[in-house]
Amino acid sequence: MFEVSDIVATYGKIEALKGVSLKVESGKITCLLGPNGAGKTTLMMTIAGILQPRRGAIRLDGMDLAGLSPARIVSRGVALVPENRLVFPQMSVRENLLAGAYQRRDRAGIDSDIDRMYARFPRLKERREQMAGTLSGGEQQMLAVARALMSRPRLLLMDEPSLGLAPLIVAEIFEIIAELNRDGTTIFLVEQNAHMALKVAHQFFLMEQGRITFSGTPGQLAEDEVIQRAYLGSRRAAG
Amino acid sequence: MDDYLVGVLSNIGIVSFIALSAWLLLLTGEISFGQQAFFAIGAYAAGIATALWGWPLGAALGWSAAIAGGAAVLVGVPTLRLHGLYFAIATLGFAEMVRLLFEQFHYRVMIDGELVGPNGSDGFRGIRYIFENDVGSLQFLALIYLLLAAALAGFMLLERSRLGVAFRMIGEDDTLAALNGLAVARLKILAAGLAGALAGLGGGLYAHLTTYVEPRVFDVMLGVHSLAYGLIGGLGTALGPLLGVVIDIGLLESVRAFAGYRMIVFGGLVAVLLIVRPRGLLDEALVHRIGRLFVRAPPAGP
Amino acid sequence: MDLLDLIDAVQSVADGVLFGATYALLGIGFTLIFGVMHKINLSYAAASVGAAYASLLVMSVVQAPAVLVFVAAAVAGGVIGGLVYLVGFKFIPLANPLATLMSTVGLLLLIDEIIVHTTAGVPLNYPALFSDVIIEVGPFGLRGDLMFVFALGCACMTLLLLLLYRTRLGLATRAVSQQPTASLLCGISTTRVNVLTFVITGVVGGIAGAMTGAAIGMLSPLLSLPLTVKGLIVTVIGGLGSIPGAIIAGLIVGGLENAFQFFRGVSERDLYIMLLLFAFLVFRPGGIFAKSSGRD
Amino acid sequence: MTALRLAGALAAAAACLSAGAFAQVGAQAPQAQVKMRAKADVACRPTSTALHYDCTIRLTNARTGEPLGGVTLTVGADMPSMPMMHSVRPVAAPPEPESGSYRARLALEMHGDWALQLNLSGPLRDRVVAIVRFEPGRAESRPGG
Repeated sequence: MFEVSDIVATYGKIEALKGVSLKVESGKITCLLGPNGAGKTTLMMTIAGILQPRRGAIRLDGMDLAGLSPARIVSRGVALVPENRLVFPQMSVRENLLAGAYQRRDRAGIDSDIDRMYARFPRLKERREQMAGTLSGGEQQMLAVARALMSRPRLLLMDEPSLGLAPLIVAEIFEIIAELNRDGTTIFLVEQNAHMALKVAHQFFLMEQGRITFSGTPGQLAEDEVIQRAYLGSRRAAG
Repeated sequence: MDDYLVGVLSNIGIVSFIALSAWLLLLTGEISFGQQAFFAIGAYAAGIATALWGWPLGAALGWSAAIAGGAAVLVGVPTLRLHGLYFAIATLGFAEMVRLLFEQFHYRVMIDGELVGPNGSDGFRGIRYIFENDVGSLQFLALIYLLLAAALAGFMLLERSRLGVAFRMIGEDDTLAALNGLAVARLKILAAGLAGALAGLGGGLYAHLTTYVEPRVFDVMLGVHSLAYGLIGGLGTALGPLLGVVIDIGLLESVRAFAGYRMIVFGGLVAVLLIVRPRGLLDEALVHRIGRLFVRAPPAGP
Repeated sequence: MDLLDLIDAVQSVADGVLFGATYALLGIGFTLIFGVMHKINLSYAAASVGAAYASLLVMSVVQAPAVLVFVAAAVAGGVIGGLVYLVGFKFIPLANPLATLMSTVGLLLLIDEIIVHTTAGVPLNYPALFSDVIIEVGPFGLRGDLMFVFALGCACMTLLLLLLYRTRLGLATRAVSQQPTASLLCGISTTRVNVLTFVITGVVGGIAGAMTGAAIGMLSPLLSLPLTVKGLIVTVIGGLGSIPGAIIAGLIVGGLENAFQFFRGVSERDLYIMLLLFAFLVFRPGGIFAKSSGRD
Repeated sequence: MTALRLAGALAAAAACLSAGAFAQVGAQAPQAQVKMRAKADVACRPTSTALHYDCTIRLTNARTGEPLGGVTLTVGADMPSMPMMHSVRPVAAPPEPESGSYRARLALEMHGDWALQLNLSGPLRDRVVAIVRFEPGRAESRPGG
């Protein structure tokens, strides 16, 4: 089980996360919803170790991850598919996948994993020697997911996988997410597209202004209400 | 006053001009490794004017500032669109071009039974205006600091003016400045011209102080130093580059303990100081704080 | 121009291209550091000359065959490269573009001055290899020392390219240069890649310094500034961050330098090189391989 | 826009030379100053200490060629090829028995070309610059512009 408790993170003097606590059940898809500027990406970057938390604990199956370097966190089994994908544009698809497996040393295992990725994402196989920068947005998103999977994560973090993609591609991406989850990967997802997210998620959290303001399962709150709060934030007096 | 002290003070004053020149461009966000070119143009122009044409010093200095400023404007046009590193290297390339041109520049006139004038790489000796016209070394020192004070006063006014704000805005983000309706291109060329004129004026003074110039004096090292002064001293105020000059020439060169090893100390200082204060000793934040100090409690004394 | 002049001209340009291998190596060094850190290390050429000096020091203590001078220079270059990273980059806020530029200028002054003070500025002889060999090719003679320098340069470039495109470290280096945040997310330590880049470019620079010494037969502290300028020219003409560009530009600048020297004399030579640089910056700032002649 | 840039680049190149061009037009015989002017011959030789040189300076009246005695002379030096980096603090050059001859001992920081600044004061105030190349074991004066 993955657990974040009372994380505080700051950008300069601005508190972006004001004590966030949440739990992600193993083998489930958990979704984090919230308006722009709520601190969702900050939370993802903090979990991945790119940003250092001021205080608080991040635990994966009992191991404390807070304060570790990104490389250590990857080797502990957490991988992040970053916002805007961030593929290596001047490297081939295959090299991107190899970079994803940078922490691993088992040559044979890496090769068989690359084949597994090609099987799961046939379009990447077609383009394996092509520079990643020349791929379409959807293909780049698949590559980013495949790259993250190359480290064999126990927890896959995804930051806005549907951002800037055509609706058809978004549907395909969410299918892949559901599929990955059926194969046993725990997924923690940040989404703007609340409608799609609620369809696949087992559990969701609402985040507003650096705080978790609601947690529950889809259906527990009316979708309208969720969408309203995810896009606009609630105008509540106290959380 | 001791001759040596006068010499050191004169040097500090003159080098301050080229340091200010590099600093003015830093203000608009550009790093120039080439201000020595305008210093050189000014030095040669002023030297030729007094030694070969018999002009009075004042006219020669004005001429040196004008021609260096003009040259800077002309270089400013093609390099206008270059930024950061590209601009820095372009200025470096231009300055080396100027230096190499001076190595080819022969213009000798028979004066008083002797050939005088720039003689390519052998240099240009005999810029003896201050000796022929009995300008004392103290008088010349006073002239240097008078001009420097005028330049500084100009900078103080600039800091308070819309133009100064515009320069700093361009330095922060020129796209944003353009969106705010600033004529970025024209302002940048203005800054380049002013910086060139300042360096040229310094060069004119330099030629008359040393009586001798040669192309090698104006190589990249001079430009690098002038840039370093602004960065050590700080980008917050025009006094920053002066502080840098005083630290290098005044402190390191004049203190016997560093004699000979001054450059090692200076090089190390430049490298290490930037760790602690990336925008120099007198950076914007410090200047702001000092400024507030004065506003809140006006000084009782002078 | 009669035939003899033509032969001399071609000979001169060929010598220049051979010597251009040193410029190409320096250009690669500048470009690699720019690639991973997006910073220019202005102390690079000075460090290379410093490494060549250090190799002389080693050779004066240990009696060893002259070839080892290159090994010593390479090792010294690597060590100096690591030190330069530590002093000039590690602790400097990278968000400020001026800061690292100036810190490397400080290091340039520092290295130069240390050389001046240990040698009193006297040029020192540097061992040249195969200087007595001349290979006759038709009317042309290829100087053995320059051939050796060129061959060594090519070997270095090949090794570097293999390192970059065939190894795990090379993969990491390219990843960091293209997308630093994603590299971190892949578990690549950018700090480690940065340090190693400085060490490797330092090794390359040390070899380039030794090659310069071997080709001109001596070392002088007055070399570091012209080499810095030449290295920057090659980097810019080749297109910042482009390794093939740096190689081609290095050879071109070497050849042109000798061509200008042949036709216009040694005193005007650099003037045209500077003009070339200036023209490139104004009209084609992306370098020879840039897709369009667009600016910025 | 390209044409504009080309014009700018050409104009910049022209500006570098404009000082010279203007000079050709404006050059005419300047008014002769009837002030005394000094001329110096400098001869330096190495001492037993490395980088220390003994220099003998012979000052003459540039017009008459007579030796110039009785002036107070100091000698400073800096290095044109390393601007801002190396300079030697001026030292006094006391007169020798021979009229017009002065001697100074220079402690340099490195070998190479140095520009010696001879500062004359007393009856005649003047500054003469001499370029001397200092090498290990020898030193020679070089002609200048």
